[in-house]
Amino acid sequence: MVTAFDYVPAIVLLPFVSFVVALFLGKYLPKKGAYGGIAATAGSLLLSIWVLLAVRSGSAHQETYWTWAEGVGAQPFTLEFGALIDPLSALMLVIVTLIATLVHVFSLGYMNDEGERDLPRYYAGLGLFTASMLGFVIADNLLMAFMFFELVGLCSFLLIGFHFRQEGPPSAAKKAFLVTRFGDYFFLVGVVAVFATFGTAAFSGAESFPALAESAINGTTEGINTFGFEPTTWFTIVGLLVLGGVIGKSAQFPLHTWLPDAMEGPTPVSALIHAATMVAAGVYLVARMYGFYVLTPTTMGIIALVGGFTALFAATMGIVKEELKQVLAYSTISQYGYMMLALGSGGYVAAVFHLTTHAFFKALLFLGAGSVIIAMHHNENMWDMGGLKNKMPVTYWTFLAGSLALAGIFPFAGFWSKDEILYEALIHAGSEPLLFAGYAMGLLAVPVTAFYTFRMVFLTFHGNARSEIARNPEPVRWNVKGPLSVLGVLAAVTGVINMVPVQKVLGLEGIDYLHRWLDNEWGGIEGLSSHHYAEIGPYSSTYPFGTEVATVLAGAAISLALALVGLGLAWKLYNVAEPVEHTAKLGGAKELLYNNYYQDEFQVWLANRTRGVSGNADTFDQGVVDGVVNGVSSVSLVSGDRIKRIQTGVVGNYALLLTLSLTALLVAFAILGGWF
Amino acid sequence: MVPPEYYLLLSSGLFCIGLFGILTRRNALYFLMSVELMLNAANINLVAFSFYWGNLTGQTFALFAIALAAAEVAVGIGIILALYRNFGDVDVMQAATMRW
Amino acid sequence: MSLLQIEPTNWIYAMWSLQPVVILAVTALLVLGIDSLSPDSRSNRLLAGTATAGTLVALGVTVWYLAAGTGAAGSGGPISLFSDAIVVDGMGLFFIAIFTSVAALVVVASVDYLEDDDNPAAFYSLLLFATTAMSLMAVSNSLATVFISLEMASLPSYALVAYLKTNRGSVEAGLKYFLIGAVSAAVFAFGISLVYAATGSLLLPEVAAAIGDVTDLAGILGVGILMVAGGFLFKTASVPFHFWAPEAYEGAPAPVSAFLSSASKAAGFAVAFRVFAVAFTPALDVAINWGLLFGILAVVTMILGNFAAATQTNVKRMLAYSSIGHAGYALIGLAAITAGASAANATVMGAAMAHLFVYGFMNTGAFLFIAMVEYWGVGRTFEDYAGLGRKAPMASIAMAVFMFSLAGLPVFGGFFSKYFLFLGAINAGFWWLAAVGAVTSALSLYYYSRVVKALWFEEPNGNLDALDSKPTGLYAAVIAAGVITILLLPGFGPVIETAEAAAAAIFA
Amino acid sequence: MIIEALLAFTFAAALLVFAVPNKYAHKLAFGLSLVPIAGSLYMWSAFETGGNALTGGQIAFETVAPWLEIAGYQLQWYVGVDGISLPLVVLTTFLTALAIMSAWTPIQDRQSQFYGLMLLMEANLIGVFTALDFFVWFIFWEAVLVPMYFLIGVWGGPRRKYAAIKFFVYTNIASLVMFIAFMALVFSLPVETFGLPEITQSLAAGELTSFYGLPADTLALVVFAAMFVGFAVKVPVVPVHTWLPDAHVEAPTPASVMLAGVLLKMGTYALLRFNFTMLPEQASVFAIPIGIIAVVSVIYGAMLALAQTDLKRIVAYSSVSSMGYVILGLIAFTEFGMGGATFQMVAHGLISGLMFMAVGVIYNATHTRIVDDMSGLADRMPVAVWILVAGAFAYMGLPLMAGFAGEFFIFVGSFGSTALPYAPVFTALAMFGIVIVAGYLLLAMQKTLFGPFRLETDYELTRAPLHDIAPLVALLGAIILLGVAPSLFFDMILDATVPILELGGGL
Repeated sequence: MVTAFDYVPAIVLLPFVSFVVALFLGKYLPKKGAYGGIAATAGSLLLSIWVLLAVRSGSAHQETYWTWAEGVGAQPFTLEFGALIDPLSALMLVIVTLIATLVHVFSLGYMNDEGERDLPRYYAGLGLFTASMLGFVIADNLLMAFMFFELVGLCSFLLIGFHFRQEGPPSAAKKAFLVTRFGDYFFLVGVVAVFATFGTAAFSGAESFPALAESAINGTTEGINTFGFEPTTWFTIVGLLVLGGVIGKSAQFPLHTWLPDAMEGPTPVSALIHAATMVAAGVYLVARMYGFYVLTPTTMGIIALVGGFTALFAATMGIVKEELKQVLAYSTISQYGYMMLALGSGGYVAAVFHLTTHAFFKALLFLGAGSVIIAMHHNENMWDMGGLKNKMPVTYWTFLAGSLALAGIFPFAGFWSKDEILYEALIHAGSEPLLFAGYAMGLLAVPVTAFYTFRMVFLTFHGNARSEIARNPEPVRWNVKGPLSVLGVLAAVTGVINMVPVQKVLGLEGIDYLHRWLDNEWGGIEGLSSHHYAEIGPYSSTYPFGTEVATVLAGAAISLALALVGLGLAWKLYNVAEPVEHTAKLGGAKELLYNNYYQDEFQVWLANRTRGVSGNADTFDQGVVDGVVNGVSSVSLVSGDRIKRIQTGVVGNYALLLTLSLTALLVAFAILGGWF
Repeated sequence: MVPPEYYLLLSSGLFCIGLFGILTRRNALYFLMSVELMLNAANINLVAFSFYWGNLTGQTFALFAIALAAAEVAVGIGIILALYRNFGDVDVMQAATMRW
Repeated sequence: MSLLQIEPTNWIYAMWSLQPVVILAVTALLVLGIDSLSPDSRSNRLLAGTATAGTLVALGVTVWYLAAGTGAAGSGGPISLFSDAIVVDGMGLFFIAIFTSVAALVVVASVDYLEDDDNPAAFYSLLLFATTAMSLMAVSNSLATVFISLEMASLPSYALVAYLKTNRGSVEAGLKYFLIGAVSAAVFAFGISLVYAATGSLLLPEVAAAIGDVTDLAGILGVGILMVAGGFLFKTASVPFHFWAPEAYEGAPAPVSAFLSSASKAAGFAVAFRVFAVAFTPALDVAINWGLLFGILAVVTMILGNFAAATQTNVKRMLAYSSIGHAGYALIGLAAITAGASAANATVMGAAMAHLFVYGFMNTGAFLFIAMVEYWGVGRTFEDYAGLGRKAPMASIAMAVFMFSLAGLPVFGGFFSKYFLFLGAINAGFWWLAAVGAVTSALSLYYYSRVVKALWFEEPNGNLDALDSKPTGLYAAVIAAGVITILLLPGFGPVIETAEAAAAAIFA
Repeated sequence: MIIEALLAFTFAAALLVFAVPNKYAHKLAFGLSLVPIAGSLYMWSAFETGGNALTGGQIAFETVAPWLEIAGYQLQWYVGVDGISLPLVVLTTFLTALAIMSAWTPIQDRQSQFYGLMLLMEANLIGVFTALDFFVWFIFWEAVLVPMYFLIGVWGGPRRKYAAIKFFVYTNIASLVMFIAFMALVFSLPVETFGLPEITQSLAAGELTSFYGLPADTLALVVFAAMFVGFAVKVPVVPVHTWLPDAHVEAPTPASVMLAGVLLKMGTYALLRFNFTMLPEQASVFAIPIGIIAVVSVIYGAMLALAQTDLKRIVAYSSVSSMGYVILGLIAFTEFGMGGATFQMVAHGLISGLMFMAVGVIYNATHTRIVDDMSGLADRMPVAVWILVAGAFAYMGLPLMAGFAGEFFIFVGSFGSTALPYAPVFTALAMFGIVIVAGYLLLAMQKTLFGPFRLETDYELTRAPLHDIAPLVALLGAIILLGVAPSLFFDMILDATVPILELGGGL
């Protein structure tokens, strides 16, 4: 019987086919491959929804498609490609394909209508990007995940550097690839370590590495090679190694620096990268192998701390940026910090929830920004905008919805997910100082987020137009407005899939759909459920405000209040007819924030140091290593030159030398032979 | 009978005189004559020990050696003549255009 | 047993057994005869044809004898003639094959070289007489015949080197060669007399038999052996008797250099191998460890020859030094001999013989290529050779073959001979000889490849129009040597097996 | 007899190409070079895996014939292939044909000699990978150098003479060291031929005796060290690598392709066949030094590449770096380590071949390889540039391309190695190479290929011709094919490498 799962490969392959078609035939096609891309991603979306429904109807799926390589002797590793379709991946498939489809449609407006060159390359890149991400999502083992993770990196390189004829984009593309590659190095070491430790990298099943790790810690499994460490210690090391890749891709501190630069790419690509593909990949990976991470409290604490810190750290940088997309970039870093905080504090569902809502509102914000950029003739400086509210209402209202979600204002999607993250961190922080630090920073980031978000909104859309272009912006077409509308609705209402506070406060059972979904209530794979993670996880819940309900209410109130404070401040400062810069009020911090805490400078310095070292190595190589080689040759030749000098050309000398040599030999052998 | 050591001393002395001549003389003809002395040192040994061992091998060989020495001188004189024609001298040290 | 008390020799049998030598001698006389019958007519080609035919027939007969096993253990053993003063066996025939091959190549090449010569008959007959004498050297079994044949080979050689009477280089070369040769001959003769003094015989087997009884004369014997060695070192151009070689090879007409550096060197080794293996092996324990002597000299010779060659600017002189270096390699064949290890001794000496065989072709070919360049009048230095590969590709390919083969690259015959030599040395436990050989080989690759570099990599910097004339004889000889050098890689089997068998017979 | 036919045909083709006029040589040579491809593909299709040729496994297409005898040893003509050598034979034939086509544009002088030498080199390379008798192997091994010497010396860049002689002499010295060591080893074994299987099995049976006072154990260690040094030069690894950049920079593109693609693999192939198959116990004695050499080669080679400004020099140093991985895989003595090392030989052969070819195509157009001299080439020659980008990503170990497969196998094999102490540390250090490689390749690409177009020429820069692009496409296809389906080769490689591990006493 044909089931939805038979078409799982097609979900990945359709965008891939679109890539191939656009690459080779794109220039002959109408719209240079855009329609093919839309068709392919829409097809994938439909199939993904079908798969989602299939999971909803109670089944899950795991299948191996292709054995990549297989050991035969002492290292019987099986390296293969397969699909793991469970509630998590099914949800993610829908998100990715939805965003990808909308981005393709939007690109018609942003790229085709704007008369960009090299469109086949653009659509080929989008197709490959989508395909890679989908391959990553369905991966049923860590190696396959790594491979598609890398391909995602490649695609980001290609798309960020799309405008290769300028100086900036190629440099940004290089930086994006290189910084994430640095993280991936640790990831790859982790993958290798997982194989060396467990002999398998499968995510699911009794022989999967999380399951083996669990039983190894319980002492029930023998033969796990932990390289002389305690299992927990070793698993912490391995977990942190894999986390390196996550930090790189999800742009967490200190590997976040590539992401703001990545704004050099076309705006739809930014939407794709930030909402559904590259950056999401890191967080998704942690969720995918959550069963491994929850085993080691240290790792969890570090994840939470990194997440909380990044959330605050990136948010502070967002408040001084002048360019629309830059603000969004820092907001992305910050929001993924929240997801990491959630994962680190045991909020598996909360993280997935925020991943979902963020995908919608961040895609929305980027596409909205793209719409503004079209209107502004590719001027991104917010100080040149203003008053666009009336000129482009669709963009404004959808952008506003996205902003409210991002700022975490009730009842938009972002409120629910962010609130749950902070709640989870709060109730688990009891005896965990790392968690508590993460929570505190996450909470502090809330007003900052609301402030920069609405600073952006007010500067862009409110007040008076501050430039000629802003007074007469270029109109946008259906292909821009359509995707914005879809996402605007989603950003407003996605919260309903998981209204835990409502459930807890009002006692309405069953409206925490996402919890039930991820808990395999309808279908799923044994061992990959949220309550399993909670069981083996290190945390216990304490309620600092007495009861659970009180804590829920207090937590929500605090975060909402803080968000409103940030919003209010932005309103006061920037929702005026002629806003001015207030950065001077920051004092010494201004320069620090403008320069992104000198993180870029630090990394450039590091890169230059490396080049310096390599220059020295080259000097050493040329001078010493090769010098020895040439020295041996020179010494040989010079000694040859000396040796031949005994051939003086004078025959008398020859006779003398001959006689002397013969005499010397006679004497030597006389002594040796004892003749006398 | 004269002990064989005496012959050896005599021939060695002669050989060394010839060698000394070679090392000190620049004139090609002297050089040639010194070589003759050295060959004759060998001949003394051959003849003496032919007597000592009681066979004729040494004496016969000495005759051949003398004949060869003569032939050698003939060739040598020819070369020295050519030397004189080309370099205007019979100084063996003069012909030193090729070296190293 | 003295010479006069022996039974009368069966002359017909002797002449038949010595047929290659006789043919060479007769050819030489024939050349002289033709020249005296028609002294006026320019008969260069006729003379050369006669000489070529003679050497080739002699070569043919030699190869036939070798193939038929004349003098081999399987077919009656070595043929002793003239009261054991001459012995025809595999080793002798093997070396005669080298001499006749080289002589044939040189004669063919000389046709063009002597085109404008007044008296080519003298050249050919001297060459043939020298070849005859060398062949006699190879079959000498008595120190008397060794000395006589060695001198017989040397005297025509002196004349050949100084053949260009009006050329200062040639005369200077002849003089130096002659003077050092004369001193060496005297040393050699004195050495023989001392050996005779100690053992009472000149026949090699009898000397060997008498060494055991030498007691108080051991020192005399030792000095004698060392001086005899000196005579051979001169002939093979080994340190410290090598001083003549760079100048003689550089100054002599290039075909003569080819002949001397290949055939004459091989002849020196032919007698040295026989004399030391047959007569002096027992002396290793008694009088003088001449294995060590040759070991030291081999090392010094390899180092001196190869290092001095490295920085030469004149190609011919570079080849002269390389020839000294190769003498060092062949000396390993003597150096690695130890008392009582006949199998290992035979292996290494056989390898040395095979090396000399291959060397005969590759080195002759290399010098003949230089003869060709001299014929064109291009010049003598590496710079002058620049770009010849474009103008004369076939000859330049052949030269590259010779160079790589001399360097011991496994592509050509020189590989097997040199490597089997090292292999034999390692087999006999003398890994240090092989190591020095390997190091110097590596260096040699540098200067040999300089020639290839000049021929092929450099752009022509002079006028190469002279290259439009094609010296047929030189071309034929160079190409023939090249083809044989290549074929000696796959076809090395018969060579090494013959050499090994011959060497084994000596040590048996 | 298929191997003999392959060799004979290639030699004959070389001679034929030498003889034809220059203007026909290029097409004739390419046409003729397709036949060895067909031959090697036939061998591949007819090949049934059956273990390692040296350790007693089944040898495919085996022929033995006596050749000559020396010192009581029988020399044989002995050829055959197993799962280790067959992929390399296929690589050789494939790469040669493509290299010949890539020569059409740059080689405009003495073509028949050039193509003749290429085919001659191919024949010798096939010989190297199929020979099973030491002397047959050694002859081919050294004979490869001669065509390469001429290719660099005649058709190379400004410093070609220096580079050619350096390459030639350096690698020959190394061969001599190895030769002497190997001879000493054979003479201490009760074998009667120089057949590599016989020698291996005799060593495995513990039949090594002392050699003129050197005890068997010491002898084995000395021989291992000497052979390692000898082969290390060819590979090359730090610190004996300096001939390689010079040779690569000066060599014409097709010669660079062959040098990086196949000639370097001779070194690692020989290490695998000789050092690690014959003397596994000694290898474990030297494990830490060799591990250090591997890591230093990877990191130091990559750092050197980072400092270069000549595109070819960058790729050349990165070859040093990549070869370090292979050494790491070999010394790990695990299934995936050794198998991965062998796979990486093929993978790196294809990828470095692609890189050199692509750089060559760019050089054909720009006449410069200096990074700072050009910018934005992607604007003018998009196809060549994007293939170069693909090649660079393959070099960086992008998944689903052959380089990742090889590197990952090596890493996963060596991380858990028991033969190499501190294996995880060594592996993790070596793996950092994947970051540096990305650094220098991306930097070079950003500067040369992207950004505003800038190049000072007095002519119009045009797209590369089809015959320049076709070999690039073919190589890229092969790289992706092997990246997606490494088991095409990996299965047979494992089949041939696992017996080595069993021979090594469970190391």
